[in-house]
Amino acid sequence: MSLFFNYTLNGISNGMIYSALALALVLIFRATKIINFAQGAAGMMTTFIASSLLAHGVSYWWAFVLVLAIGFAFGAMTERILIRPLQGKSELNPVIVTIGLLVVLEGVAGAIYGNASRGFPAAYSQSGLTFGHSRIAFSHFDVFILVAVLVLMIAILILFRATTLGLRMRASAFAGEISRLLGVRVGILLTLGWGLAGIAGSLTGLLVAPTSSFGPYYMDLVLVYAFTGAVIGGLESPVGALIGGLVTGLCISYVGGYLGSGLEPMGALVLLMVALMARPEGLFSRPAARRV
Amino acid sequence: MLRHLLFATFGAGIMYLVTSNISLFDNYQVGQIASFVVVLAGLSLLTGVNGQISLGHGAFMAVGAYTTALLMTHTQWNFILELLSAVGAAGVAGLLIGIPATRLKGPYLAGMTLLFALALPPIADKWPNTFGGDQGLTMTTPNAPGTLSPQEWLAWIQIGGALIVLVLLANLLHSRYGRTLRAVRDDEIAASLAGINVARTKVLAFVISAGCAGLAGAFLGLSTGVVNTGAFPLTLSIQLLAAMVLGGTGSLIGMVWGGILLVYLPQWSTSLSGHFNLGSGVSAYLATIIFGAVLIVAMIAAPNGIQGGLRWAWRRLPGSGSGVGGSGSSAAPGAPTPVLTDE
Amino acid sequence: MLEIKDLSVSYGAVRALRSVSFEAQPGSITAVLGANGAGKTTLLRTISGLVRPRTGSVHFNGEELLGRRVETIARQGVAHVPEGRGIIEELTVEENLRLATLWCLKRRERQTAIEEILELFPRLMGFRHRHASTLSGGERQMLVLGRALISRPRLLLLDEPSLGLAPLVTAQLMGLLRDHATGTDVTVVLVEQNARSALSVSQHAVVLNLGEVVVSSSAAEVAADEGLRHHYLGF
Amino acid sequence: MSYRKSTSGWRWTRALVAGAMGITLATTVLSATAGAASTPGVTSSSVNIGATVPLTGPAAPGYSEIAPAMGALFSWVNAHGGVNGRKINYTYLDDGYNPANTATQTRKLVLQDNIFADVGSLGTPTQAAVQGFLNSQKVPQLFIESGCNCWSNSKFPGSSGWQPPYTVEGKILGAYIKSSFAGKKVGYLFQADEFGQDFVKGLDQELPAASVVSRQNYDVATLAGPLSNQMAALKAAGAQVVAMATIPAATALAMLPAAVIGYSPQYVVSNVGADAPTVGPLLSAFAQKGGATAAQVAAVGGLLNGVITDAYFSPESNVSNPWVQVEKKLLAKYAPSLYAKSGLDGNTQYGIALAYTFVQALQAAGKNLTRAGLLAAIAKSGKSFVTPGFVPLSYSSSVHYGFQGAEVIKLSSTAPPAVTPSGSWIGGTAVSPVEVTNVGSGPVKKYTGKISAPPKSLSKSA
Repeated sequence: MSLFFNYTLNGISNGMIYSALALALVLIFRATKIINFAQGAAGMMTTFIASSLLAHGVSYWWAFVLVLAIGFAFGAMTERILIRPLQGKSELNPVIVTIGLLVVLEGVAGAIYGNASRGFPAAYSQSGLTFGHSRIAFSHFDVFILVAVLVLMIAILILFRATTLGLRMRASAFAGEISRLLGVRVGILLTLGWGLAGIAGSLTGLLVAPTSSFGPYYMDLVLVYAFTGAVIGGLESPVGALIGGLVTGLCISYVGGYLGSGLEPMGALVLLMVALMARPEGLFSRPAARRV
Repeated sequence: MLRHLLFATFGAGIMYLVTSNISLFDNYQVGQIASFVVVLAGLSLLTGVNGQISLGHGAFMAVGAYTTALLMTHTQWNFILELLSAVGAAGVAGLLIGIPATRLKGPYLAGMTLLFALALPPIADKWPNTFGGDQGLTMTTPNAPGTLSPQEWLAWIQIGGALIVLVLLANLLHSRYGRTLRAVRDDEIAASLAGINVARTKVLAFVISAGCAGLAGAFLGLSTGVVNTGAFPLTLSIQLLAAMVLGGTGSLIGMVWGGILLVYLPQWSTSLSGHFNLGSGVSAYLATIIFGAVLIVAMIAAPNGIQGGLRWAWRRLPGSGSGVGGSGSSAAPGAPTPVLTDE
Repeated sequence: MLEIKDLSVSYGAVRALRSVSFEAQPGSITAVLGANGAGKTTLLRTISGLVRPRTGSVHFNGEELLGRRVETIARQGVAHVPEGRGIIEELTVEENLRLATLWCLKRRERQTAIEEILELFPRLMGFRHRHASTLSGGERQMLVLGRALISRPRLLLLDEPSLGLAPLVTAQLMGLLRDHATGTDVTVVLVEQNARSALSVSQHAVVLNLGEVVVSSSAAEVAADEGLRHHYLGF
Repeated sequence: MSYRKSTSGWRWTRALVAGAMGITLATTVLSATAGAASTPGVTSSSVNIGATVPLTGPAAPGYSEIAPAMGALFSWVNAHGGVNGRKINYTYLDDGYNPANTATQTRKLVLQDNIFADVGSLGTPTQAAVQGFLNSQKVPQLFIESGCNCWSNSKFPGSSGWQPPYTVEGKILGAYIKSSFAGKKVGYLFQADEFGQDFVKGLDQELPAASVVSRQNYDVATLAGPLSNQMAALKAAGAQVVAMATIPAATALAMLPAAVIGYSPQYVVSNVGADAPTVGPLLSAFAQKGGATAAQVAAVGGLLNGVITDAYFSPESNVSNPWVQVEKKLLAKYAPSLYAKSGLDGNTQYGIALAYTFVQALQAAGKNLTRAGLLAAIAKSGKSFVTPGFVPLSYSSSVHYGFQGAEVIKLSSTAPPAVTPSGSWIGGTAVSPVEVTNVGSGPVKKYTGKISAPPKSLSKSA
C-alpha cells in the first residue's frame, strides 16, 4: 500500500511535467495544426541559458523570469522565421522543419556546453515533505512543480476564456479566414500562440532539469510522453493536456513500479491505444470538431 | 507494367557497373542505401499515397531484423525464406498497429506510432536469452558465389531486393488498388460512397508498408552482421520520415534520394564540419547542426522534396513533355498531402 | 461608393473573372446574380482581399483596397459574410458577436452593441451563451448577419445569405436587409442564386456569366427582361 | 486489369532476379583478389589505427574524453620518434553509441582508411556489432572500453577487453559487502543490460542469496527522470545496503529520490557509476535551492559521502601518486584544450593508460609489424606491460581480459578532493587491500605482487 502511495506521488509529479509540455504542444497545435517536435529542445536550450545566467551570478528567480521571456521570444521567432514560410503547403513539411530544429538545437547545446555533465538547481528543497514521522515521496520542489504548472494552466485558461485577446486567439485558431474577415490580425495571434507555448516549454525545462541528467538530450523522452498526454487529451484542449499528461505520468509510474521500467513505454502505448479506441480524437476533443 | 521492369533492368545494369567499379566500403554503403530505399518506399506508399503517417517504421525494421536473426540462429531455413519471414512478421506487426490506426487522424496516429517505436526495443531487452541482449543475434549472409567479395555479394542482394520491391510497389500503385489507396487519402467519405472498404484499404497499406520495413530491417541486419536493439532507436524512425519527405513524399523514385541522404548526409556533415578545425567534441556536434540545418533549409527551399524539385525543373526545361520516367510517382508537385492535419 | 474596374482573376489556368467592372452606390443594394461558377463568390473574395486578382482595381470611397491585407480591409468598414458556415462554431453566440466589435468599438460600447443586435434578432437572445454549433440554419444566418451589422460596416458583402433557408425566413432576412440598407449610407453587395428574392430588395443588379458581366443595370429592368431571366437567372 | 498485369510483373521480376544472379556469377571470375601484400595500415614510418566512440548523444558525457586523451599519449610518442620508427595515426569516429553507426564507421576505418587495428572503441552493444566483422577481416579489436564478459571468446581471437570485467567488479564488491556488512539486507539496482547483468552475476557469486531482498533495474534507453519507484521499492524491502551497477546519470537519479524519501542506505556503486566529477554535478543540485549558489563541494559531500566503490588505478584525487602526476603533465602538454575543459579525471586517466598499453604492445610486436604478430606479442608479454593498474594485465593466449583486480575505496569528504576545471569533487580512500579474482568461479584474494611505477622515459619527457 505504501508503495502504491509512492508510485502515485511519483506519477503525479512526473505527470504535471508532461502536462506542462503537453500544454505547449496543444497551444501550437491549436494555432497552426502541427506538432512541434522541437518544443522540448527549445526548453532544453533556454534551461542552458538559465544555467549560464546562474553561473554569472544572476539570482534564480531573475533567471527564471528571464528565461520564460526568452522562451516566449524563441517560440514566436520560430513561427515567424521557420513555420510561416511553409503555410499552405504540405502539412508534413513544417513537422520536418521542427525535427530539423530539434537536431540543430541539440547540436548547438552540445557544441557550446559540451558533454560535461552539470547540475541544475531546484527552486525549493528536494527533501520530501514529512507527515508525522514519515517522509513521503513528494518534495517541496514537487509542490512547486504542481503549483507552477497549475498556475500556468489557469493563467492560460483565464487568458482564453476571460480576455478579448484570448477570444481573438481562439477565433483565429478555430477559423482563421473568418477571423480575418472580422478584422482580427490572425498572423500575429498565431505567433503569440507559439510564444505562449515557448513559455510552457521553458518552464518544463526548468522543472525537469534538477531531477534529470541535464544535458542536450534530457527533454527527448519528456517530449514523447508529453505528446502522449496531449494526444490522449485531444490535442486542442488545455484541460485535456493537463489530464492527459497526468494520466500518462501515473500510468508510466505504475507500469514501471509493478512491471519493470523497460515496459514503461509499452504501458504508455497501451494507455494511448485504449484512450483513442474510446475517443479517436482524444478525451477532450471539441464537440464541434465532429461536424454534423 | 513493362515500363517499370525495363526501368528496373536498366537500374540493375547501372548498379552492376557501379558496384563492380567501386571500393568495398562503397559497396557496403550502396547496399545500405538500397536497404533504406526498401523501407522508405513502403513509408512513401503509406504516407504519401494513402495519407497515413508513421513515426514507428524503425520498430517494424526491428521486427524484421529479429525475425530473420532468430530463424538464422535456430533453424536451417532457406535464406530467401528467412527474408520473406521478416516481411511476414513485420506485416503482422503492421496489422496490429494498422487496425487501430484506421480510426485515427494524422497527429493521433503520429503519437501512437511514435510510442510504438519507443516501446518495442525494450521488450527485446527484457528477454536477453532469446533476443541476445546487448550482444545481439548474429546474422550471416550466405557465402558469396565464386570469388565475389562478401561486400559486393551483399550489396547485390540488397540492390536486387530493393529493385524487386520498387517494381512490385510501382505495379501496385498503377493498379486499381493504387487508385483505391489514393482515393482513401483524398476523401474517405467519398471513397466509401464509391464502394471502397476504407478500413481494409488502410490496414492493407499499413501491412504492406510494415512488410517493406521488415525486409529493410533484415537487410540492414545483414549489413551489420549483428542485430541488437541499439540499432533501432527512436531517432531512426524520425529520420526515416524526414528522409521520405526530403526525397519526395508519395514518389517511389524519390526514395532513392531519401536513401542516399540517410547514408551520406551524416558523412557529408561530418567531413564538412571537419574543415573548421574545431575540437573533436565541437566538430561532432557541428555535424549534427549541419544535418538539422539541411533538413530545415531543404523543406523551405524544396517543399516537395528532391523528386518534386527535379520534376519542377524538368517541366521548366524548354520542349519537355509532362511524362517523366519515374515509376509510380503519384503526388502532383504543389499538391499538399494532407497528413498531419485535423481539418 | 464601390468602384470595380477591369478586374480579372485566375486560378491557375482557369479564369474566374474577366475584366469585370461595375459600381455600387451607398444606401442601396446591388445584387450580383448568375449561375453556379459564374464568378460571384470570387468577386466578393477579391474585394475583401482573400483572392489576389491579376489585373484591375477596387476602390471604395476613393481608396484602393487591392494589395491590402484582409484584416486591414475589414477594418476599413468592409464586412464580408462568406457563403455557408460563416459562424465560428466553437465560440458562443455572444463571443461570435463580440469578436466583430473588437477593432471598432470601445470596451464600454461593446456590450450595448451586442444587446442591440440581440434585440434585432430576438431568437438569438436565448442562445447567447450557447455554442454556435448548436444553432439551426436560420439562426446561423441571423447570427452571421448580426455579426456583420454590429461593426456598422460601410460596405456589406453578402454571399448567398438565403442558401438552405425556408422561403419565409428568406423573406424576413431580405426585408431586414432592405430596411437596414435604405436607412443608412451603407453599400450592400448581395450575391444570390435566388435571383427573384434578391431582385425584390435590390436597386441595382449585375449579372455575371462565366466570369464576365452580361448586364449591369437597375434591378427593375433586369427583373423585367424576360430573356435575361430565362437565360441566366432561371426564373 | 490489374491482377493479370501484376502476375506478369511477378514473372518478369523472377526473370530479372535470375538474370541478375547470372551476371553476378559471371563477374566473380573477373574480380580477382589482390595478393597478400604488406600489412594494411603499416608503413616503415607510420601505423594507422582507429576507433569508434560516442562523441555526441546521450552516452557522450564523460566518455567523449577518452579518445582525445589517448590521442594525447600518442602525440607524446610521436614527438619522441614513434614506436620502432613508426608514428601512430589515431582516427576516432563518432558512432553516437548506436551499433548501426558503429558498423558503418568501423567498415569505413577498415575498408576505406585501412587501419591496422581498432583500438579503444567504446561500448558493449556497439562493439558486439562489429566483433564478427573485425575478426573476419583479421583486424585486431583491442582494448574495448567495456567490461563485458564477452570479449574473451575463442571464436573471436582478435578481440580483447582492458578494464576489469563487470563480473570481477561485482565479485570484489560483493566480497566486501559480505565481510563488512555481514547480516545486513542487500538490494540491487542495475542497468537492464550486459553491464548490469554481468555485475549482478559477480555479486551473486559472493553474497548469500538469502541476504538479497530486492532486485530493481532500469532500462537505459528510457531513463528519463528520477528512479523513484525503484528506490521506494528498495526502501520498502528494507534493503540496508544497495549495490548499484549504474551509469553516472543513473547513480544521481537513484540517490536523489532516495534522499527525497529520507532513505539513506549504504551505497556500493560500480566504478563506472561512482565517478565523482561526473556524478557530482548532477547531485549538486540537490542541496541548491532557488537563488542559492551553494558550493558544489559541499553539495557533493552530502550524497556521495561514504559511498563504497572500487578502483583499478589510482584516482586523480591522489595527487602524490607518480602516475597521476605524469598523466596530468602529459595531458596539459599534449591536449591543452581537453585539459582546460575536463582536466584529469577518471576518463582522461583511462584513455592515457589504455593508449600506453597499446604503445607497449606495438613495442613488443617488434620492427616487423603484423596483425598476428601484435596479437601474439600481447598474449606473450601482456602480463608484464607497465600500467597504472593496481594489478597486472592478465592477457594470455586464452584470456583476453585486461585487469582482473581492484581495490575497494570509500568516497569521503575528509579525503583529498579531486580538482577539475568544473570544481572540486569528493575524493576517496582505500578500505581494502588490492584484490584479484577472475570472471569464473575463482576466489577473491589479496594481491601480493608489486604495483608498477611509471617508467623513466614517461616521467622525464612528459
